[in-house]
Amino acid sequence: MGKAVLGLFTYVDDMLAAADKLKKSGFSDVTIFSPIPLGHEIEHVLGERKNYVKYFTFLGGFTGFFVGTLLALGTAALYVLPRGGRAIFAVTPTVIISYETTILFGVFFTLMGFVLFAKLPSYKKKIYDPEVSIDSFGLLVDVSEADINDVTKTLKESGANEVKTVEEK
Amino acid sequence: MGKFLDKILERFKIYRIPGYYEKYDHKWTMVIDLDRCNGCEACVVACNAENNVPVVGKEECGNKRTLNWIRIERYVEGEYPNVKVKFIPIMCQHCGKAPCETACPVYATYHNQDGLNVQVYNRCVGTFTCATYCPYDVRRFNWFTYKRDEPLNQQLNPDVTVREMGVMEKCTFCIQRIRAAKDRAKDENRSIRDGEVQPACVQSCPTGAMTFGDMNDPDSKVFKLAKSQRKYKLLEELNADPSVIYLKRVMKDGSSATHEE
Amino acid sequence: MKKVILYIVVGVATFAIGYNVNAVYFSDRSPIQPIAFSHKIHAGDNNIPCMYCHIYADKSTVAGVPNVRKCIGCHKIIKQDAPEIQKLTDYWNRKEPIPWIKVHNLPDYVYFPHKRHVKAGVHCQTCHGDVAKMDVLTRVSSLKMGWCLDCHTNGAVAIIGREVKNGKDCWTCHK
Amino acid sequence: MAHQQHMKSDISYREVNEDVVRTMTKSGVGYYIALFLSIAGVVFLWWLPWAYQIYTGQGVTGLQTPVFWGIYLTNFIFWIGISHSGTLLSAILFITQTPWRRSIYRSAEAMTFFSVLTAAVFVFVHMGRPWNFYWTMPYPNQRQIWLNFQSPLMFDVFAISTYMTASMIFLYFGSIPDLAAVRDRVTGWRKELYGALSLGWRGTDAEWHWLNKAYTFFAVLIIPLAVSVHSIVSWDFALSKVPGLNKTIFAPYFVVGAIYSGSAGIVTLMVILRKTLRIEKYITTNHFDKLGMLLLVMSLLWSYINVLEVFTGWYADTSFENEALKYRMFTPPYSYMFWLMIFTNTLMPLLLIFRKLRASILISLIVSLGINVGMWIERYLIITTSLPRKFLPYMWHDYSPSLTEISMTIGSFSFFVMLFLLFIKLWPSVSIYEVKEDIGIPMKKEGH
Amino acid sequence: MLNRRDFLKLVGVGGAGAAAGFALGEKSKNPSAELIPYLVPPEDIIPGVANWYTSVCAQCSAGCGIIVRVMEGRAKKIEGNPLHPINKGKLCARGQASLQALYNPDRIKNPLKRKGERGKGEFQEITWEQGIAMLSENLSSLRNNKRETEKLYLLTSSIRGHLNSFLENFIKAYGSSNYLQYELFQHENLLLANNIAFGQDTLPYYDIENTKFLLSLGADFLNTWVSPVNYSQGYGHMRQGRPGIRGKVVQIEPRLSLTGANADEWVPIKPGTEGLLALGMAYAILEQGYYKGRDAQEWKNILNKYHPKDVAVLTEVDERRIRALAKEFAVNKPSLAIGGENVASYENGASQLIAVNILNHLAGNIGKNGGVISNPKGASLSNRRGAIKKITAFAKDASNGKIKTLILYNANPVFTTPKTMKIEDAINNIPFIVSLSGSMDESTAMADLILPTHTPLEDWGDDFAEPSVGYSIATVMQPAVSPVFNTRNAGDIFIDVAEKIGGAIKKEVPWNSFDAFLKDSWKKIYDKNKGIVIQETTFDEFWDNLLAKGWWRLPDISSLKPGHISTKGINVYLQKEPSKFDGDDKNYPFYLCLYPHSGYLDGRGANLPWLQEMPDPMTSVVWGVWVEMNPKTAQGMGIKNGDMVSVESPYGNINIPAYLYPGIRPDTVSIPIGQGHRLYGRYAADRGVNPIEILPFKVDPRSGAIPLNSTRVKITARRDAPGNMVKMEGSTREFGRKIVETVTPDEFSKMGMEG
Repeated sequence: MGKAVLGLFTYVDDMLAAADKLKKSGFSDVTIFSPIPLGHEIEHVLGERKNYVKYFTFLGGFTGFFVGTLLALGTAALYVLPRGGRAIFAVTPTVIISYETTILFGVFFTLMGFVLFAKLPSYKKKIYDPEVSIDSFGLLVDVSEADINDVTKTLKESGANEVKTVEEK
Repeated sequence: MGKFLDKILERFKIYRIPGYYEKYDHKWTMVIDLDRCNGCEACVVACNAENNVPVVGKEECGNKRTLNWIRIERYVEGEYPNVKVKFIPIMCQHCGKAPCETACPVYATYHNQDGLNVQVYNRCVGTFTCATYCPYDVRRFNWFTYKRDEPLNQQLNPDVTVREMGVMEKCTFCIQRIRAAKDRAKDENRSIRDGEVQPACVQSCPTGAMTFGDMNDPDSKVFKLAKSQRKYKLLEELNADPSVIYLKRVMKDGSSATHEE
Repeated sequence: MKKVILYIVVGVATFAIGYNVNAVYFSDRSPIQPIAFSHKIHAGDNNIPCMYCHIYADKSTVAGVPNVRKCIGCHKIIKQDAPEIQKLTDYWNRKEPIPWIKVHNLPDYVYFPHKRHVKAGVHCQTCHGDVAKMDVLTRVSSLKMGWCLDCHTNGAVAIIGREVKNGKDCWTCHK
Repeated sequence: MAHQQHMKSDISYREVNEDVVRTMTKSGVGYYIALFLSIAGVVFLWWLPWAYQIYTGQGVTGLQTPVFWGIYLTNFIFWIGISHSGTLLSAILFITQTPWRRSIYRSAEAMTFFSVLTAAVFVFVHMGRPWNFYWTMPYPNQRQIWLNFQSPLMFDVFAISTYMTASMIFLYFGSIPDLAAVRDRVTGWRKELYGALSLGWRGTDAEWHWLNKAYTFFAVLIIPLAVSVHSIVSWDFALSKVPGLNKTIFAPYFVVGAIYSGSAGIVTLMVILRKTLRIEKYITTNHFDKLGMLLLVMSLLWSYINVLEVFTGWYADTSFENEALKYRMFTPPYSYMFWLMIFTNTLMPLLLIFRKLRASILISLIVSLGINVGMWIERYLIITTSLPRKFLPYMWHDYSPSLTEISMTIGSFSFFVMLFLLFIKLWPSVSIYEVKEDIGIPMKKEGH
Repeated sequence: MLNRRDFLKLVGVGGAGAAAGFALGEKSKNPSAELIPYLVPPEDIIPGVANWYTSVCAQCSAGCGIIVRVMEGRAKKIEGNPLHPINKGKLCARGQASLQALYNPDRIKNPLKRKGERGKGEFQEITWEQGIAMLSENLSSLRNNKRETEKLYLLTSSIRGHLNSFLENFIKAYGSSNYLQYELFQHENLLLANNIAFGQDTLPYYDIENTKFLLSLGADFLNTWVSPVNYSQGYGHMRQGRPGIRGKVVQIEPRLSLTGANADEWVPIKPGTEGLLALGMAYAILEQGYYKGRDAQEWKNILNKYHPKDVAVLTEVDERRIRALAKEFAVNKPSLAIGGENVASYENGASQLIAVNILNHLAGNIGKNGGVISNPKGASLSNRRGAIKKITAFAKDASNGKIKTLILYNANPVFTTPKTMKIEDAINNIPFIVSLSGSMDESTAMADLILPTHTPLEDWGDDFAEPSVGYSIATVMQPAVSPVFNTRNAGDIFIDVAEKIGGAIKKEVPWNSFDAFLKDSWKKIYDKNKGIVIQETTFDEFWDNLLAKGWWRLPDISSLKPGHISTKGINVYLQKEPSKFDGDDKNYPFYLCLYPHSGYLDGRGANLPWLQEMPDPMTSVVWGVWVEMNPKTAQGMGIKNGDMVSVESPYGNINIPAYLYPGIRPDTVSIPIGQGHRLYGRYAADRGVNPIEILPFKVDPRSGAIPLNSTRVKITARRDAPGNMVKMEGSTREFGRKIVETVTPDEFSKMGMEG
């Protein structure tokens, strides 16, 4: 049940400056809300984020490939019905099935990765201001009771239109 | 689980190479001597009677939706008076490398242990792919539920199912007769004799143009006939490896048909 | 949203339950016959062999249901005053065949020769169950394709001591 | 500014939100009339005839021996083709960071999804026993029998279901932030709906980060998928032995054709959308200019392959090729269709060489409509002129579609329109956050 | 979490789901079927196992033996009887389709009495007792009043078995002599020609099997002519049955028939000059000295009018070709010339067929293997000699009111005679008409009383095949299935009638049923031949074996072996000029040649759906009729394939779709016979036209045959009517695809035995 301070900015550079400042003064728990993806602008301030999703994608593709191959070859072995004089275990058509399942599972796993990392869906009430889906950039700082004023001040100084103190549930 | 995998591996050994099907129990084959065939269409009616092929009526004939499993194609060469007419009965060729079999997504058509290309009507979902892939245009589709006027339905052969609307059907080489012959042979504890199985068309053919037998049996009549120099397979260049072997018609070229001394 | 999901889940679950209840408890497995014929009395208590009545079982695809004359042949003497036998006599007197309801009904596209199975050494009881204990004949097998395949793959070894040749070939059983 | 401007730069962020929400909440009588008509079209032109067909049998179509494929398959390929550019364009342009994609890709992706859906329905329309459709799905069953994974149709099943799933996820994914934005600005049932749909999106830096990464991977996965889908669809034909169908060029031909028709589809759609939704601000002539260039390139590519097909056929000079080509090019009524197709797909797009014409919305509309008609004809011709000229001349029979088939074809367009009409009301049809990106990041100091 | 309302909703959803699931479960159950046991099991029947019964095919006059596959009392399939010497296990399309005659939905199911006006087709069902009573009352009144027994006419189709002698017996006993048999194709001219040439009016056995050179003049022997199954077998053997030897076939006819299509050469001769060509060839043979007989010079004198040069002009066949054919015919021994239906159907058909006989004689083919082998006379019990001559008399009698009662049995003269003969009006004059027929054909529809008869598959009977295969054959017909409808055997009807009339007639017909009579007749044969050719010790054993085998070789009554045609008097019968065609060639530019359709023959097969749907071998047309025209001619007139044209003879016109047929002379058009039924069941009625209608009423004075090729016609395109021809072919050309591959005879002979 900590407290947090949310500052709403009009300009990104203001917000980033504020974030930078806060970070430097030791507030590590900084969340930025924005209506658009900010990408590398944020990375300057908050540091680079690792891309774990790609492992999921890879794993998914890998799994998919095997599932597809197993499905195509394995089920052919379960009920042997020769067709077209071709080998029951034919590689060429299996590749196509595996290809598709590779992608399918890749997509699924990527989705899983996203869901896992972005912690979505989450319908719990969280700190949020609808303005950030329009044109405000929010800066949320977890603070202890003592630092509220400091942070508020810093934010205001950096150009925030509005600063509120909110309680985290 | 281990046993299961062993089984799969064992199958893998057998079926990984194409050509395994050549080791089958039988390889039913038909030899059609085009020099004997006179195009009389007795085979067509025989097939209709044996295989419960419905009559579709004039309008549907006009829509080219007859369901005859065998047809006699007629080709004309030359102009009057040097006209040459050639007949060829065409039914399912029971291809060893059948294009239709690979096309079916649900295994409704496949190659069985007798070297037959068989159609499992009840499995068919009607994607039409097999018929489109068939180079010989021998597959027939049940466009409707065909009614047989009472009491014509009393003629229906109980050994052959009446196909439902929406399924593909085709010549089976009268598989019910093969089955009956096998049944007899099993009762008598012997193998099937050559000539014991005769599909309806072969049985009826007045000129004896058609011969049916097991190609895996070197003493069979078809085996001997297939050694003829006149043998050819229809559209052989497509490499579908048909089980129907045609013997070429002996005929003068269309151009020199009349005036020779 | 949650409620909708709940409704869907409940709906699907009850659907499945309904389907299965019907399949299991209201099955067509033991229909009511025009005459309450008891296999228990005939095959069980009196030890009449199956093929005494079902005479075609080793000759034809069908096992054959006994003709009315055969029934009356015995029942002219035996228990002729029992009410069910009266029904039989009535049919015979009216020269009407008895409209039995099929318990083991296979679709038209299935080729099932009793003959081959009997000759291979499959006992009647393997598929028809212990008929000798049934007062009302009940179908004990599903008669579904998977059930057939159980024997036609590996199960046959236990029953007839060998595997079925081409047992999984579609056209072994389909027509 | 780092990139070229594609719309008026004086649009504010708030205006974007308002505009998009307006398209979703405010609808005139015209909309409801259109919706009603399209639903009526679906019911009366598609579903009722379909029910009739299922009840009576495939005999109600014009199909016959040996032309077992007709308009249904034409529609199937056509809709799959239309689907192509949505996702493919969106994904390719996303990866190459092309900015003009941003205001059009959402509807393009929706178009993809809906047309794949329409196409998928045609698979079942085309089936002889559609009630057994589940036999084509791989699942363990009591019959112990699986599926023939060597069948091109099985490839189809996998490709199309994958494609449908992927494009649905792709569409949904890109929309999450927008759904959140809409959620914040609506009330009532909408609020609840978008609240659920937006998954609790808040727009935090972490969410944006993972969305971006995942989205990139979707894009990467979808490009080869889209290519494979239409290749596989082409293999339905190319894997047969039928002259006129058994062509190695078919896979690229179909892919190119798909992108071509899809792009044209986008152009048509954009013209209609920008007018009806009054979003001219976001979709400008600049977009049409760019799409026009794309159309031009695809047109040339398509024509090239088309010429190749005829040319190799002609040069091979086998009876099989010759008769199929002769039938297609010189036998009425197919010859009319063929030359119409050449006109609409090869000649007319040449207009787009000129920048002025490219920027003209009317010209764009005409050309794109023409291309769509032409592409439909192309698919129709591929099927209906090859199958009637198979190997055995005795079995050469012509095909003409029946009323049921034509009605269902029109019905499928209704279906598509219906889905789209519902879409524009239920979904932000212009990507809010990407348009904002396009407007630029608000900075205090100019010249970032 | 859940309030009450939600809970109720949930219950509702659950209930609905369960109900739907239950309903689906109900739906997916097997439909319950009944299992009906036999009351008393029939002997020898195992359900699920087929029984085969021998019988005889009655679809044409060939008399092939058949076996009928019967399962659970229903006929499933007809095949040729493998033991039968005529068809040796084979059967043509018509024979196999006769199953549908048995199970035809349009069979007459009960005895019928005319209700409305005659010919309107309004009938009411009556019982057999009523029907028999009606007939016997009529017959007794005819007999009792003024003894008008001669005014009873019995007109049947061609019957050759014991039924024939039975009917003869009955009619005689009744006191009438008017029992006639009529069919369109009765080979009257051929019989006459053989009688004149060889002094024996039987159809010979053509040993096609062993011949090396077959010259067929208008004989479509592979399709419809006389005994097609037998000839087809011979043909197959002739072509490929003898290693190293392949017989050659030359077909001479104006319109390429199915046989012509299979021939090595086709000579498109001018219609009506075939006999001249034969005589020209005969002359060429004499000239070359191939004929070694002592009367060579006499023949030469007789035939010197037929110098190939002159014949060439008339026949429009090149002289060199005539000579080449003659040489081939004479050199390749054994050779065989057949004169077929097309030749017999000319006005002077008999003369032309005599010419063919002379040609055979001069080439030395008579009585030789591979040539013409005579059939012993007397095996046949047929009553048909000169029957067609009688039908004209019949028509005259009828219109003169000389007929009081007419009994028709399976005969359909209304359909098979030209309109100009006005037989319909003639029959309409008859006060009482009874038809014993299984189906409602045009003649039956005119009846006052219809007594439906069995089809051959339900019936007892027998048949004496003609032509046979060099010895006499009897084939028995036994009921393979119990009657499908309330029908009876024709013999049984007469027995019942005799019973009712009583008196002398009953004495002449003392049997209880026709099968008793049949068995009795066979008992006589058995008694006569017991120990000679019959090995069986008891009649029952013989009868059982007979039924099992299906046929029996009768002892030959005569063993005449004609080998010689005398030159004496033959002069009179020689063809002097091309056959005449009615209509002048200005107004009517085309010869009209009719031929029997391969499925319907003379129209009797038109009610069988299998035959209707069987593509015609030469045109692939189904469910209809067409006129064949040379494409060049048609092009000149702007007629396309399938266009409606009007075919007009001096005697009427018909509208018919055109089929452009490259195998026909430009000056000839051809129409198949068989369609154009007004009635005859749902499958036959109102399909196409009957070309016989526009023929002139002519009869060959000697044989009585109705010439089918006897008029010229005019063709005009009918732009107003849409063509309704349905053909199954796509293209008839191969486009170089080598679908039917061929080898030339030279290549083939090089292959030797391996070919």
